[in-house]
Amino acid sequence: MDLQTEAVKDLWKDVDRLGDLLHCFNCSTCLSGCPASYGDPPLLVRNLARKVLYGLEEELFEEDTPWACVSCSKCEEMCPMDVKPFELILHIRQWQSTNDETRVPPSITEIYRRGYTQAVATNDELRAELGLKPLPTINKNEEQLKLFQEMLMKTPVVAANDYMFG
Amino acid sequence: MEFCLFLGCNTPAVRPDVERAIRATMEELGVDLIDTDNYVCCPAFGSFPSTDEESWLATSGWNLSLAEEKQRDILVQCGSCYSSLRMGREHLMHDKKMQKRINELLEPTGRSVQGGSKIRHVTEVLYREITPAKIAEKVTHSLEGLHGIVQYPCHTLFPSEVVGFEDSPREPKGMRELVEALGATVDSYSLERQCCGGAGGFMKSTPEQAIQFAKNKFDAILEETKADFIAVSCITCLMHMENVQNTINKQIGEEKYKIPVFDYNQLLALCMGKDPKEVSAITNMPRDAIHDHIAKVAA
Amino acid sequence: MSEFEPKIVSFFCNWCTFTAADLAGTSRLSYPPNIKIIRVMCSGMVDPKYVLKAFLNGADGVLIGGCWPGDCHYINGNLKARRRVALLTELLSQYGIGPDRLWLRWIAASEGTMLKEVADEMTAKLKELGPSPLNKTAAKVA
Amino acid sequence: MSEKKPTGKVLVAGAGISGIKAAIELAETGYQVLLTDASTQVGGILAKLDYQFPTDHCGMCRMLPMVGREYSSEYCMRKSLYHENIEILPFTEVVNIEGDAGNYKVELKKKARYVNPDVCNELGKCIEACPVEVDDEFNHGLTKRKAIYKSVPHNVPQLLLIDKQSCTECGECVNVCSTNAIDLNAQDEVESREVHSIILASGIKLYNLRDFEDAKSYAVSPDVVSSLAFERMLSGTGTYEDGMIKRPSDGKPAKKIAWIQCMGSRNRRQNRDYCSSVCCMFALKEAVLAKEKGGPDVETTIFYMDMRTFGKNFQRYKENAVEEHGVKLIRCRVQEVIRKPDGTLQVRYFDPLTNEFFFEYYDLVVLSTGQAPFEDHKKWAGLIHTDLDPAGLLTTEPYSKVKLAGKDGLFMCGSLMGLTDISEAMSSGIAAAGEATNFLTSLDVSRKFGDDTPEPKTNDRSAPKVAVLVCQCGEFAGAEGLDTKLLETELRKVKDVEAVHIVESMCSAEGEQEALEALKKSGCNRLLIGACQPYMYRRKLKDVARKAGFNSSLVQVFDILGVSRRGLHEDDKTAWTRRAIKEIKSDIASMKEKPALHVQSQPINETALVIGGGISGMQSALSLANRGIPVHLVEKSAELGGFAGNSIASTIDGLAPMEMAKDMKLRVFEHKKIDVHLNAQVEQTEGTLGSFESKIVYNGNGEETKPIYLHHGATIMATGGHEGKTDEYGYGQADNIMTQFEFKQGLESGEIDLSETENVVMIQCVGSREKGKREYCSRICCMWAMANALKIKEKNPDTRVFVLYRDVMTYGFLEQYYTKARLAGVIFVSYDLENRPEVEIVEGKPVVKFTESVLDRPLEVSPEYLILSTGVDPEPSNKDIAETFKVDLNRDGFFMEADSKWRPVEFQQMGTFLSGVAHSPMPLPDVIMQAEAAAQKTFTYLSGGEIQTARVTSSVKDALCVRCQRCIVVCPFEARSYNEMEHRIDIDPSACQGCGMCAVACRNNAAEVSGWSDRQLMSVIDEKLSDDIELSTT
Amino acid sequence: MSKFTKIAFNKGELNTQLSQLFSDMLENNAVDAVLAPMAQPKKGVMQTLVTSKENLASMDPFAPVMPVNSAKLVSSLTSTPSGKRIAMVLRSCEVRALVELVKLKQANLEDTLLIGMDCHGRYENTDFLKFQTKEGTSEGFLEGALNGKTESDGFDVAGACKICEYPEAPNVDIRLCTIGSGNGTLYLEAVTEKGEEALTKAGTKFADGPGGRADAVKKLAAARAEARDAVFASYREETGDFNALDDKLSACINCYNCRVACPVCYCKECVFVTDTFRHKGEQFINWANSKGTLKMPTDTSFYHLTRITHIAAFCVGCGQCTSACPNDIDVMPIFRTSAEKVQARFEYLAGRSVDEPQPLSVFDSDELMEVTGQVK
Repeated sequence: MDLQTEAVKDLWKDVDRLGDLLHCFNCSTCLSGCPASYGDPPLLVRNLARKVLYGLEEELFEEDTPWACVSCSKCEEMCPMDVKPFELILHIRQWQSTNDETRVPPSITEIYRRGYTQAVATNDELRAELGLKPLPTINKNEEQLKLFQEMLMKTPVVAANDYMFG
Repeated sequence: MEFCLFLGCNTPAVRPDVERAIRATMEELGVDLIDTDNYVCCPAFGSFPSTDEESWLATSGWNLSLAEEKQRDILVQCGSCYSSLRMGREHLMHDKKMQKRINELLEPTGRSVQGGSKIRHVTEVLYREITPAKIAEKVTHSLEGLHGIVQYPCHTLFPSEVVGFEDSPREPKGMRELVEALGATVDSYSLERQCCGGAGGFMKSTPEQAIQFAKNKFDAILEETKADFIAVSCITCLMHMENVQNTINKQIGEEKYKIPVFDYNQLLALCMGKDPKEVSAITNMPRDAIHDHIAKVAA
Repeated sequence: MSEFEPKIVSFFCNWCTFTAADLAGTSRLSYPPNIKIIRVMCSGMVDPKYVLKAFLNGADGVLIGGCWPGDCHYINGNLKARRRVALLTELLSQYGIGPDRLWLRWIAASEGTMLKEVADEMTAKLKELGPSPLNKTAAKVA
Repeated sequence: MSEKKPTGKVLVAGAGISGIKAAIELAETGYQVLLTDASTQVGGILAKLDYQFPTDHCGMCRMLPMVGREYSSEYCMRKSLYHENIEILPFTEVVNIEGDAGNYKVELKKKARYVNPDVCNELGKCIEACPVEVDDEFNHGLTKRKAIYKSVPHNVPQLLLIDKQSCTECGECVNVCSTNAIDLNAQDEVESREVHSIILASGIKLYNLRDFEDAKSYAVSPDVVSSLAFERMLSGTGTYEDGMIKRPSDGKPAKKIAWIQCMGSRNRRQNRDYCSSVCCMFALKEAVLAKEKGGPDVETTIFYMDMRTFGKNFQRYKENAVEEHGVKLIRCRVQEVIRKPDGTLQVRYFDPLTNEFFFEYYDLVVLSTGQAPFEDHKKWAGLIHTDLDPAGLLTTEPYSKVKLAGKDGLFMCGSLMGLTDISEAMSSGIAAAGEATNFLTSLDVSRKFGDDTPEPKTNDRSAPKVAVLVCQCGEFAGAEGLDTKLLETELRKVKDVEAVHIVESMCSAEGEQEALEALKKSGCNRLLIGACQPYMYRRKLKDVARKAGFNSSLVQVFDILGVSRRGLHEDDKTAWTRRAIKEIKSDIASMKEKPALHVQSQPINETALVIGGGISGMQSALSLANRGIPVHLVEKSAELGGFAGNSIASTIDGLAPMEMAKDMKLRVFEHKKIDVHLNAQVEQTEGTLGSFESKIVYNGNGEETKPIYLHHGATIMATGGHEGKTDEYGYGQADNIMTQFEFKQGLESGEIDLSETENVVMIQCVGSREKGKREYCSRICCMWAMANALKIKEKNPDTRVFVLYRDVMTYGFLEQYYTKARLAGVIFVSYDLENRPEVEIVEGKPVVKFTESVLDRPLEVSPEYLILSTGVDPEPSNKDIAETFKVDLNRDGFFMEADSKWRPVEFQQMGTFLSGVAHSPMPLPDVIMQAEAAAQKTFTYLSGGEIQTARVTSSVKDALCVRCQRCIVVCPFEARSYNEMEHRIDIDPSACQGCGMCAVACRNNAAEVSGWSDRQLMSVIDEKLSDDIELSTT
Repeated sequence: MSKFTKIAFNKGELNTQLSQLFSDMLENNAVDAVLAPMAQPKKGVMQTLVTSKENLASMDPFAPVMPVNSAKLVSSLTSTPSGKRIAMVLRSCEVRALVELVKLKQANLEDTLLIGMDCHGRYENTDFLKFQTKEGTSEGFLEGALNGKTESDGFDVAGACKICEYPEAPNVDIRLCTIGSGNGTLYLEAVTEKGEEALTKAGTKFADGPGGRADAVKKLAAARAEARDAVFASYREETGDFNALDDKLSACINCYNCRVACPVCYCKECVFVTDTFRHKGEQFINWANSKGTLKMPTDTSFYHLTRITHIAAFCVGCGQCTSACPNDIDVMPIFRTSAEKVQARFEYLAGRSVDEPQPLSVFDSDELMEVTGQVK
């Protein structure tokens, strides 16, 4: 491929706001202990960093592997250059979500609606059986939930996709 | 000692027996737990942290502000909650601009984030503050005669300079010593420090490989240890390590993998003589053998 | 008659093998007193005459100890020693003094243990072989 | 005149090899040295290494003096060191430094050993008695030791000590000690000394694998070891006596071994953004040795990031390791080492060639541990009251690696500068000694040469009369002592022994007096003195003998303890005594045949000739001239400065060679002691150290000038080098394809404007590190690339810069520039020889096609500039110079030093030295360091006005000599030559090391080494054999 | 390259023809001098140096005698060069010894024209005098030798010659070929350019060489090698033990004649006659003490063994040592057997080539590993 026609020169500035990925010297340490690197296709943080650096916007846009990350932070523990690979993965996800609404994870609408991704505090009966009191969760407090929702609505991705939260 | 208990979502929604266990053991150990009223999602890494920094930190900030209001540190059991809250807090602490912005967003609530509350994992509190020795004193129903293995929550190990309460993330000892304090023998195996593989999108995006990944771990457990149980300290590990055993069994058509998995607080509660029906009730992997053993030893 | 005690004239290079002998001594590694150490500056300094002289005057064996190839303080004296030992072996073998009686060994300064092993091994070997053919003659005459 | 001045005194803190080298150099120059080491022994890390890179051999003793070698120890350096002008204080720490330039007061803390070495008889019964067993740190825990122990197995004297940390104070050792040497209540002692100058040579700590979190499974498997521990596994005194390499866990042979590089180095996360420089070669060496020791079925793999083969002949070593020995190299930094139940170690890695994950299983994993310098630097900064640089290191003067900034009289050398290989440690040690000498020269201090007391006149033609003097100090009194009565009686029976005297204690003043009297009375002319620890006391004993009228060469001091007990297993007084008698008798036999030997003094022409007027040559010349040595500086071109001094305006580390050279040129021209010969070359030379004659021819501008003849005592080759040329990658076919240097010039002159530049591509290693081309790394090209890339990014941050490299050679603290460059957005892409970049010229512009190594796909860039790193070539004139001076060049056309490790700035040919790029390509500070080192070596030889040869040198009996010249062929030191005119063999006594090769090569003893004659040796053989009868009858 | 020219001679004219040849060489300045065996006025044949053609008449190179191995003479003539070109007629063992001396810087081939004659052996000096007395001639000897008969009544060529596997001289410029030439013919072979030039100057026309010579030489060499092996075998059989050597040398009187006669023993003075071996009375007594008895003169075996270490690599087997022994000790096999082993060990052959370095002046770090049997 021809970099001059196909690459966005400063993509990394958009994707990695910390600039840490520039420290990467492709040593591969981030790869070998990563659970998701066992996947197919494997999650190869090193390669993602490289694509960001080259500015391979289209390819990066299509990358699904960042979403396979288990967030264990082992890459971060191991990276000798302090590139913070896990943060990089989150940044790529954010960049994708920001620029592609189909990437926006549906779970955020649930959080918006009820504060959690799970149906927390709907099992009061079971709790009572175990000797637990009902939990003072936000979905039981309309005022706070509203404040929470209003707050989220001021944040960029929620605001940009407000139709999802209607 | 007093903490704001942050339960996250899976524990109260799916495994309230774990919550019961935590409340029971902490009370016994003299730790007061305050409910974090109106807390929200930590947020899970697959949610706001994957969309934009601001919504992530706003959500983190929401939770942190609740604890700060009560001037307590936050006590977490779920590894993801621990990690997300911790990272959220750190980002806010390091990025003053962002902190300012989040506090603007929080303004209508009358709360703010100043960094007053720290995020504590239950293992850390048990290991560092309570100490295994003190725990051993509280044991009335020993696990003596049982072999167990431990699953460290990745999130409590890495990155070590930020989270590390272990002397060495290469050779973590906390969980092991805590389980040993209950009288059990803790076996080692080669993949001990490997992630359970349950968090994030691994299972979703490449289930086949994720199951194989877990299977390797269980094979190592079966081959290299005499494990009667697995002790975890993260709700994701707990659920995943139970579920995946059943999934594998289904795939291979035999009941080969059936090691019961406990949250550490569940084991601790049992050893304190708590009723299994309260603190160890919900599971899809039979635990009777362990419950019976404890009863037998105690008798 | 008491057990045959071979006499082994040993030329040890000052830099390596002699140091190893010292080390063996100070490390309390005892080696047979059959080893009669003569310090030379370099194994390459051992003139074939000395070896012949030793045998002719009653040695049952001759051991030359030098630095490992490459370690020689004098660059390559040990390599020269090796050629000479090869030559001597060819010559002496004809007259019943085989390669078992003339040893060249590389023993570095730190190899006190190896020195002991070599000394033990050579002493044992010579006990097995019996006195040098030259000493048999002497015994006959005496 | 100068007698009243105090002798210059230098503290060398640290007795590793660089410290030792600095100490020896200063001692040879005539200064007093105080050599301390915090550890219990001298030798530093090298005490642990049996096999040293790059020859895989030991040769430590080759750093001992060549001339005047009798003032120094002449035995294995791992045993210990002795030099008349060096006082060695092991187990001593510098705790305070006060004062100023030329007037330092230091406080030294002698740490308590709890065993008094003066009394200890080294029998080691205490060790046997000690019930405590702990890991032995010398063998990295692979073996055990007691609480009372010998810290280094091969040190002599042994100097036992107690590790108070593990000692239970049970007192067992005290009970069994018959000499009362043990004092469990001993205290550290602090003593104050005054010195004129200080050289810091403490080395640095190595990264402790236990301290850091990315230590693989070091903590969980005993089969994961550090590189130094592996070295102990290889060693003869190490862990495995049979030489097999085994798994510490179960003792099974290790057949598959992996090395993991950069442990503790190149790690920004741990604040270690530097390379440890030596680990790559260390690992290669270990892998080769593992193969050699373990046989061809041993598999060795090195996981690395960049294989940093930047030093002289390193690249070739690597190729040999891979091609001849089959060492496998995988460019990948692995993360996980998992110990499987059967003990094997599982490594998962991502193979860059196939872009696939692999699991590989090893028996042993070696972690290549790097340096941890900061603590040491901090400590020294505190002691010398100075600030550290932002990186946390001691600062040096610009261009100097050894002169501490703003601190007159304070220097450093060795690994304190950053881990160094042996060659660099040597150069730096000599250079530090040189700088110290420079400094001392400016003070009102004197130097001390050899012996002041004249040798007594001895008539060695008179019949031998031997006196034997035996010291029976404390330790002989006990049950373990010798039967001195028996000794005396037996020795008196020996023919020609005229006096046998047993002295109570030679160490005491009375003992000394008693000995003196007895010897004076004896009327003997030869003397044997038996004492303990003669390595330490030889000098003193010989002085007593000399006062009593004995010629030094006819006095022999022997280790009475050693000779009596060597190898004996029984603790039997009679056996020991008999052994001692036997050994003494053979010494007597040799002594009787020995002639008196005399030191000859050779006059020296104290002028130096320096060939090459580049920075290296000018530095050497100035350094010598400033110390009063007249110098002829011969430069073949019309101006001084050389390549760097005339063409390089700036370097990445902020140096300005041209500016510096300008100043140097001025100083050179103005110096009264320096004669500059421009447009001049040496056409012919003859002579030996101290007296050379060289013919200089001039070839300036067609004006032929008459040749002149120069007389000089030594020569320094400083011929330098220049940027290599190439015709690869389209060079010459387009204007915008240029070398790094050309691009740099363009940038500096402003000819190159980057404002519109979108892309720049640099290709590294053009025609370098490749068979049949430049088969070496030129060491500076990566730095130039970094510098140029950073400049580009500075001028136009939007320009995309690609650096296509094979291995980034930013060794040491230069790594920071690599990091900087990446941080600036420079993109580094690796390539290998099978898959090199291609350049096509399209419409007069280059198009570069290469494989993106990480993503494994072809990329194409049309850069505005294509910059080629073409390496450094040696000067072609080296060939003629080598011929003229009868010195060798290596295969690459650089000069070949006498010993690649231990004598880096000397030639085998005495009196000839080399420095700078004449040796190999190197950065400017290294050039200057070497130039200083070469100057120091030269100065040491030339400044005394004469050279005192050793007593033991070879000679030729002309009447017997047939001139077959075999002695010339076999002489390893080129000390012999054939004098065509006189038709005879000439000997350079200063070059002769007394090894005796010539004597053996010569059939009829026309060549002989005095003191090692056939007669002596044959008498000893007789003696060794005859005594046996007595022994066997008992 | 090899070019031949043929000299046919009538009975009694061989030496005349050869004298003519050398005379032509001198005359045409092909050489400045000739060193060749020449009949002496009264008796005997000795190497003689001649600078004028008039004095060449008594030339007799094929006389079966070698009073001294001429390598030593060549050494004297050339070690400090005379600047004159000398033709030298030498036997194979002389040339081979010379090659070793060149390497030992004891001789110089620059100004020499080496002429090697096919060698059928030589009689011991005393035998030769008998041979002469009985009016034996070179031609007669040659004729017999070519038919396989070298013995005269009661004596034969020296033992060394019988087992000499080099009837043809190597490393020469010109060869005087008798083997395979047929009776009454002598071929001259120009082996080198130098040889060809000399012969050309002397007016020689080159033609075909003798057919079958190569085979004949090979055959003769093989036969002698076989004889050699038999001698070696029986010697080794006899002397497997040190006592046997002692017995062999029991008559040695330390006269050192063997070493004086030896062409490759090149020392000016043997170490055994230097101070090194001038023992003190005390020493003799000690030895007698420790050994029981001390045979005198001492150091006889020591001397011979040492001599082997000195020359084993260079020994060319000329047998002069045996010839020189006044007590009829046949020392030649002692040296030759050891020499064979030593030279084989170092893959060296004395006299084979001037360019081949002598075994004890070169060495390699990766050789002879079996000596110590140790690997790092």
